Amino acid sequence: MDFSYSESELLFQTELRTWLEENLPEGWLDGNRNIPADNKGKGEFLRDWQRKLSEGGWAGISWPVEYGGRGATLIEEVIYEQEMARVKAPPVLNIIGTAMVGPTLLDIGTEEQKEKYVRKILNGEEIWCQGYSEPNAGSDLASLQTKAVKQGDKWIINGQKIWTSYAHLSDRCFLLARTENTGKKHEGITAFLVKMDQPGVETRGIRSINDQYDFNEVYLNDAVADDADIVGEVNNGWKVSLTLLSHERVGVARQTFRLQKQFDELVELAETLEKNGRPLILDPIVQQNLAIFRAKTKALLFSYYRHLTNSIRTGKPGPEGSMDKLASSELGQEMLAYAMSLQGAENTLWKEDALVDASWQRDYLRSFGYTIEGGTSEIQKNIVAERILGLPKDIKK
Amino acid sequence: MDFSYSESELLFQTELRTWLEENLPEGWLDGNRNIPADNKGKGEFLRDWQRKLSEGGWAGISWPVEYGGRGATLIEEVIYEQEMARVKAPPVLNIIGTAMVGPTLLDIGTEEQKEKYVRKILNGEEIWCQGYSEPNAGSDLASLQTKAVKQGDKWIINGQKIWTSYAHLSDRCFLLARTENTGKKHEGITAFLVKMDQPGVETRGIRSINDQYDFNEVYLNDAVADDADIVGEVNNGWKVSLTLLSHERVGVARQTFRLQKQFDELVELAETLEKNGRPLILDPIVQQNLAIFRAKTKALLFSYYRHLTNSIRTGKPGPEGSMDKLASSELGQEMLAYAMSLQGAENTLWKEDALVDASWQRDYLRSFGYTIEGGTSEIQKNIVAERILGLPKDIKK
Amino acid sequence: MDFAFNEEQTMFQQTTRQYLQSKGDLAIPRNYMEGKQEILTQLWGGLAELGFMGINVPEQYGGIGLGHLSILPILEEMGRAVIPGPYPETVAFAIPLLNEFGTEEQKKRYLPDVASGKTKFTLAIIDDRKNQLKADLQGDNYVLNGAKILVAHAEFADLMIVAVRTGASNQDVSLLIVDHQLHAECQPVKSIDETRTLFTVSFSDFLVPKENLLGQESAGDQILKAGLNELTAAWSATMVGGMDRVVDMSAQYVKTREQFGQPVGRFQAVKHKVVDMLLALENARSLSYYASWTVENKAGDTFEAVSMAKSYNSEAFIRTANANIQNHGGMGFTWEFDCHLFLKRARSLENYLGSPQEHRENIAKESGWNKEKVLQYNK
Amino acid sequence: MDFAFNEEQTMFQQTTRQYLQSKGDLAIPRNYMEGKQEILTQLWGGLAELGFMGINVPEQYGGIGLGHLSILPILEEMGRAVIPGPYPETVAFAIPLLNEFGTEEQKKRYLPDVASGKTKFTLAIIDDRKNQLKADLQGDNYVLNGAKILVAHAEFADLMIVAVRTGASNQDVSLLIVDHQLHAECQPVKSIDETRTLFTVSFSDFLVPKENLLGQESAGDQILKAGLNELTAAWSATMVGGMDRVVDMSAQYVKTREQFGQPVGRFQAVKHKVVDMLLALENARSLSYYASWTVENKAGDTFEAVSMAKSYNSEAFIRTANANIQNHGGMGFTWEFDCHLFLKRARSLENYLGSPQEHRENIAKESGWNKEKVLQYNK
Repeated sequence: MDFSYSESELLFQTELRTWLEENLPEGWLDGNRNIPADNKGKGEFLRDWQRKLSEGGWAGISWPVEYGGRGATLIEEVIYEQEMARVKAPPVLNIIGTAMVGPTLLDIGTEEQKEKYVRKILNGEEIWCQGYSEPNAGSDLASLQTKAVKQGDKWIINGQKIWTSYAHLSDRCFLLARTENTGKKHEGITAFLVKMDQPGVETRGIRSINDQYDFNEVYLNDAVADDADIVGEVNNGWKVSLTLLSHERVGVARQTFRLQKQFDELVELAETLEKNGRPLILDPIVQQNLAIFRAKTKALLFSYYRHLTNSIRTGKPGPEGSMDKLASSELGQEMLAYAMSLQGAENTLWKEDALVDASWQRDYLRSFGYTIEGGTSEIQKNIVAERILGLPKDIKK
Repeated sequence: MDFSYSESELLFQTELRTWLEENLPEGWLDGNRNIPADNKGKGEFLRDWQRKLSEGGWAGISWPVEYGGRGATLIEEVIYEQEMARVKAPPVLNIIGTAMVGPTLLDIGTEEQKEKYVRKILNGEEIWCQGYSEPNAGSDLASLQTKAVKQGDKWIINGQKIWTSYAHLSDRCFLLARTENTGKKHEGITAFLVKMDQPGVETRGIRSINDQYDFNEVYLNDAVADDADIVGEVNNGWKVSLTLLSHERVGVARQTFRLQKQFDELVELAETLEKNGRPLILDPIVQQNLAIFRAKTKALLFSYYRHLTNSIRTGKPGPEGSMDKLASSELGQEMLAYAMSLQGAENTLWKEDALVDASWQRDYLRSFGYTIEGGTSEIQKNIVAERILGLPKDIKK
Repeated sequence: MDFAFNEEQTMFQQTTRQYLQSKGDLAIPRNYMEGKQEILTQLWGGLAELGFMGINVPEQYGGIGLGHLSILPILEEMGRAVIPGPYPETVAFAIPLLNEFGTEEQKKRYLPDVASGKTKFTLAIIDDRKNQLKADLQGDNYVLNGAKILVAHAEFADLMIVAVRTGASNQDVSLLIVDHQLHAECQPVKSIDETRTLFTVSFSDFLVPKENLLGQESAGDQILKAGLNELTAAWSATMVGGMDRVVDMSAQYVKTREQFGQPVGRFQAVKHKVVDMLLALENARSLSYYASWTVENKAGDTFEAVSMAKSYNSEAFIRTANANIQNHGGMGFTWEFDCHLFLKRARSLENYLGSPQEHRENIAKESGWNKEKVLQYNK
Repeated sequence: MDFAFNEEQTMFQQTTRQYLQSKGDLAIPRNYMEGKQEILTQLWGGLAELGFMGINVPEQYGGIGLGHLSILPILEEMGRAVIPGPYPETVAFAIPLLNEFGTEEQKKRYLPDVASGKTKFTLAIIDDRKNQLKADLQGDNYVLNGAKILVAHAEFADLMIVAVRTGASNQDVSLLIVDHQLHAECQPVKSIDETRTLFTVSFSDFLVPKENLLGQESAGDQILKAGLNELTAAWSATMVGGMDRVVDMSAQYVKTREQFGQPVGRFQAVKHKVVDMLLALENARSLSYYASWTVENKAGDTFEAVSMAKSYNSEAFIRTANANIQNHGGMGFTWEFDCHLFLKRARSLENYLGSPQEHRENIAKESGWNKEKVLQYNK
């Protein structure tokens, strides 16, 4: 039991910090963290950042060195996410590519697929999105209805995806489609690598409650893919998607570190805001609430580390990721809600009129997605109950 | 919309108050509310109180005048419970008899049954208990397995009941038993009026976590009943039991008023206890918590009144009783838990060594039963969801 | 004793619901958010036609002469449809204050126009931190300089009741009836609740005739206390309507949305969450009814009752609006679905007219848990 | 970085669990509650045989010379079985204080006997409100008069570390090693947690030799702060064990108990409740591990870390023990089932060594949210 970093880990951390200080956008570290709001400007900004990361060797750090990665250890990945959260770095546009699609292709892709896609993922030349959810297949993903039918040597894909992040900025999509309608629901699914820039693919932005357009609907009308675009085998897509999801631990790390940062900012907020001329943080009630949040954020961090320790020891990710995801999304929502409450009667002002920093309002509204996307809290609880506690499965028809 | 009592209601209240002042056990109103702890002493004490109530005309007040009641209105019943809570009157030993069995027999009993039982219920000559739950039929009451089989002109009853309040002090039991094994589970149940003092009936006290013995197991080994002891018809016991349960609103009233009293005492506790020489109630954190409880207890009271208004207008009890039961049992548990917390390091001292009043510790432990007995909170939520919100029923095999 | 709506209240409730539905229900706030502010003028005209602008205006001034309990069902219904506009400010603040503190002349001048729907009021009570609003009496006019923030619907209201400093001490607060549309500067500020527009209103050598003083000079604090109490009760009632709606929305959605071959409302995690929402609604409704009853009956515990309603309801509204989003899954996260309207309204009301913590402090004060009382107790 | 038990810790854990199971597991506290107090003596002998009484006693005094992290798994296991007795007081208070502040002579006198299981310690730090404990130095002895309350296991412990007033000021607190078995009056008081007997211990002209002073005279407060910090970490670890057990109990019970033809654990209301318990356990375990690590490594944030563990874990233990009763339905309400043992233990630890609120105040202080820091910040 040891809560400190090794020397080589500390070295890695210093190297990354130095790089960030030199390469983050102008003024970023001083708090000028404005990302253009319009789709085009935002896309360019994020592509620039992705390219910088890749040039500096800081994209896909866990990838093998031969493919342009660093072969980073799990702990180094964690340090990476920690540092990125610390400086509130811009989001990684090609996160689906570097964190999920790339590693999956390296795992189980064909030589041709590796050749064709992998390097372009890392250098940001091709941005990826993932096409999983559908309007009638959210929590019940296996019910997806998007169909791929073989016609000659082409697969013709029809259907609709939803909640596809950054689809409008993406070049390719890791897409699940139904290729077989008999048998069990999850046995007729195939994973395709689909080109976005083709007549059969249309994206439409979804306006979220925080007035952002990061998610999309993707309409597939006779979209086309080849046999060579199939990952794994036909009708084996469910397993492929599980492989891909097993690479999601990085997302959990990001969420966990974001919470640590958020807590620090919450304290700053309470130190900054005043009531009757006194900083709020002197209010004993505020102190009690902050102390509760302090214990909970720290607990989640250590729990994440403990679960990571298990992964390192056993060599594979465990179901504990669901606990981390569940707890951090709920706590994030709670803390942001509290930040809203602290801002008094001006708490709903946002955008350029925000009382302190508009990101509180934007992030608060964004947090309602945390407990839904990537498996709702209700689904995560079922997973934890069944896979960790061994409780009986829900009754299904 | 009117939140005040009418003149005749105020008169009723005054009359009851005067009677209580004159008839409560010596010293009761001054706080000497000791009920003997041993079974025998407790039984005698409670029987005495029951007799007093009956003699004064204050047992079964909603009963028709011809049967010894007062024909009280619903609002008068409420005032009755409010006053009883105000003075923390001793429990009514024959509550099952006066509140449930009596009214049910008056509703649907035979003339012979009314003749035989009803007056003795009111004057406390015969104490009643109810035999519903079984070890394997708690939330799922319809699964009960106690069997009654007709042999000649007698019914022979075998099985086991559990959670029977005051069974050890009771003369008769309103008992559900299975008389038919085919068909739907709840269609083969019959309601019997069973004599407790017979060789086939044996009671065993259950020690509760608060070290009391108010509940019992009842073992039925060839216990005997006649045809004349059947309420309603053979195999119609499920409906009879629902009739009986519909008379339970008084229990909810009692719980609601007990909460109001408990809140006042919680404030007194915070005014009495000190930390660093200051009464706890001056602590702003304590004030916030008390203010929350204040709003919640008041809200429950007014909700109960609103639901009662509905009952009066429609002439029948609605499913809102489940909401009242659910909310008041949960809030009671919460407030008693807070009373424990307030007592600092001495909060676990009890019986003669309690810091302030041993009833805090006893009631706190007792409160864990509130959310289980008479339908667990989970069951109540199902009832509310299905009967009030119209949500789908649980999937059952 | 009777704790439910009486016939008249039920009638007001049904009429309001029918009227709002005829105007598009939730399309009303939607249209307003999208800039079609004329919907407000139409709405106001309709409310006036129904007589709803004059419910608590005395008959001699063109109203019906009823009290706060009669407005209650209308407020609930407005909350149910997240209706924009200063209805509560007008009927639960301006009218009662004019009734109680207005001069005969003021009553004659304003009340008939309010009752007919011609005049809408708002209020301005929060000072700009850096530019406190002061009024100097010069001749027959008060000269106003300074600014007020978070003024709701300044664009739509014709008049506002403004709290101004009229003397050296903090207690020298007076209320003025101000025609801000003349030449006060109304600067809109962006709020996440786009159904309640907020403004910073700045005054620069702005003249207000002396006869526009409401009540005595420097008596503003006391008058405000009464007025804000009624206004707070009113907004608490709108929250009940909002909660009622999100419970409905959730119950309906989870009955029809299917996953795993089942309506999601069959899963207890979802099912019981809706029950918890309903229980919160029940509490909120009870506290609101009681608060409004104490307002109408000037009961001794009215300040406590209103603080209980406001502190409980505002937190419960946020909680249930939040749960409603979760119950709608991904769709609840979209701008397109209506769930967020309720959450945002709930947040914009959370700390308006006092935070939950402040109202709980008031409960403590009104209950006598404050220092003075307890020290007596300990003697 | 490594956040799980190492091999040694795992070994201590397994050994403890096996040993306690061999002694009857939850029959141990049951027997103790029923008056069979000899079980404690047997237990202590066994623990000593396993070497568990000397884990953090230096080797030269007959121990193994390890630190707090090595005791952690043993404490967890004891919490899992609601073990009675002053094990935490002895190994996480008396031993570390003797190690750090004891004279060479004191170490020689006490540590070998503690390590061999011969000597058990408890502590007495809370004054009787009406009869504060004072010590007058007369010649070679302190003369003690007054009483301490809530002294755990005074009947079983051979010695106690007692905080006494040795001067006029409130700061004049000193620690004495007292052989209370001589002729102090130990009056048992009834607690709902019958697995932790509590006593009022009264001293009347009770002589304690001067050489029994632990640390400097009047330095008691500082020494206590360090000692109580470690003891609090230890009790927080036992809570993790308790929570681990109630999660297990609930999971097992709801898998087997059937209603409506289903194991009740299939119903999401129950199923998700057990998940919530597990999540609380995860948090508690993490905070406990970290707190113990800061204690062993004398980390700068140890007081904050321990306060986080104590405040979170004690409330979470109550909450999960409560949920465990509910999950067991009626049976959870019986004395016969073991559920209540955990709830009662949780309550008896809630405010022991500081209430959750007090520990959160300490987090605020240690985090620099207190007045001084903030006023600087605002300058």
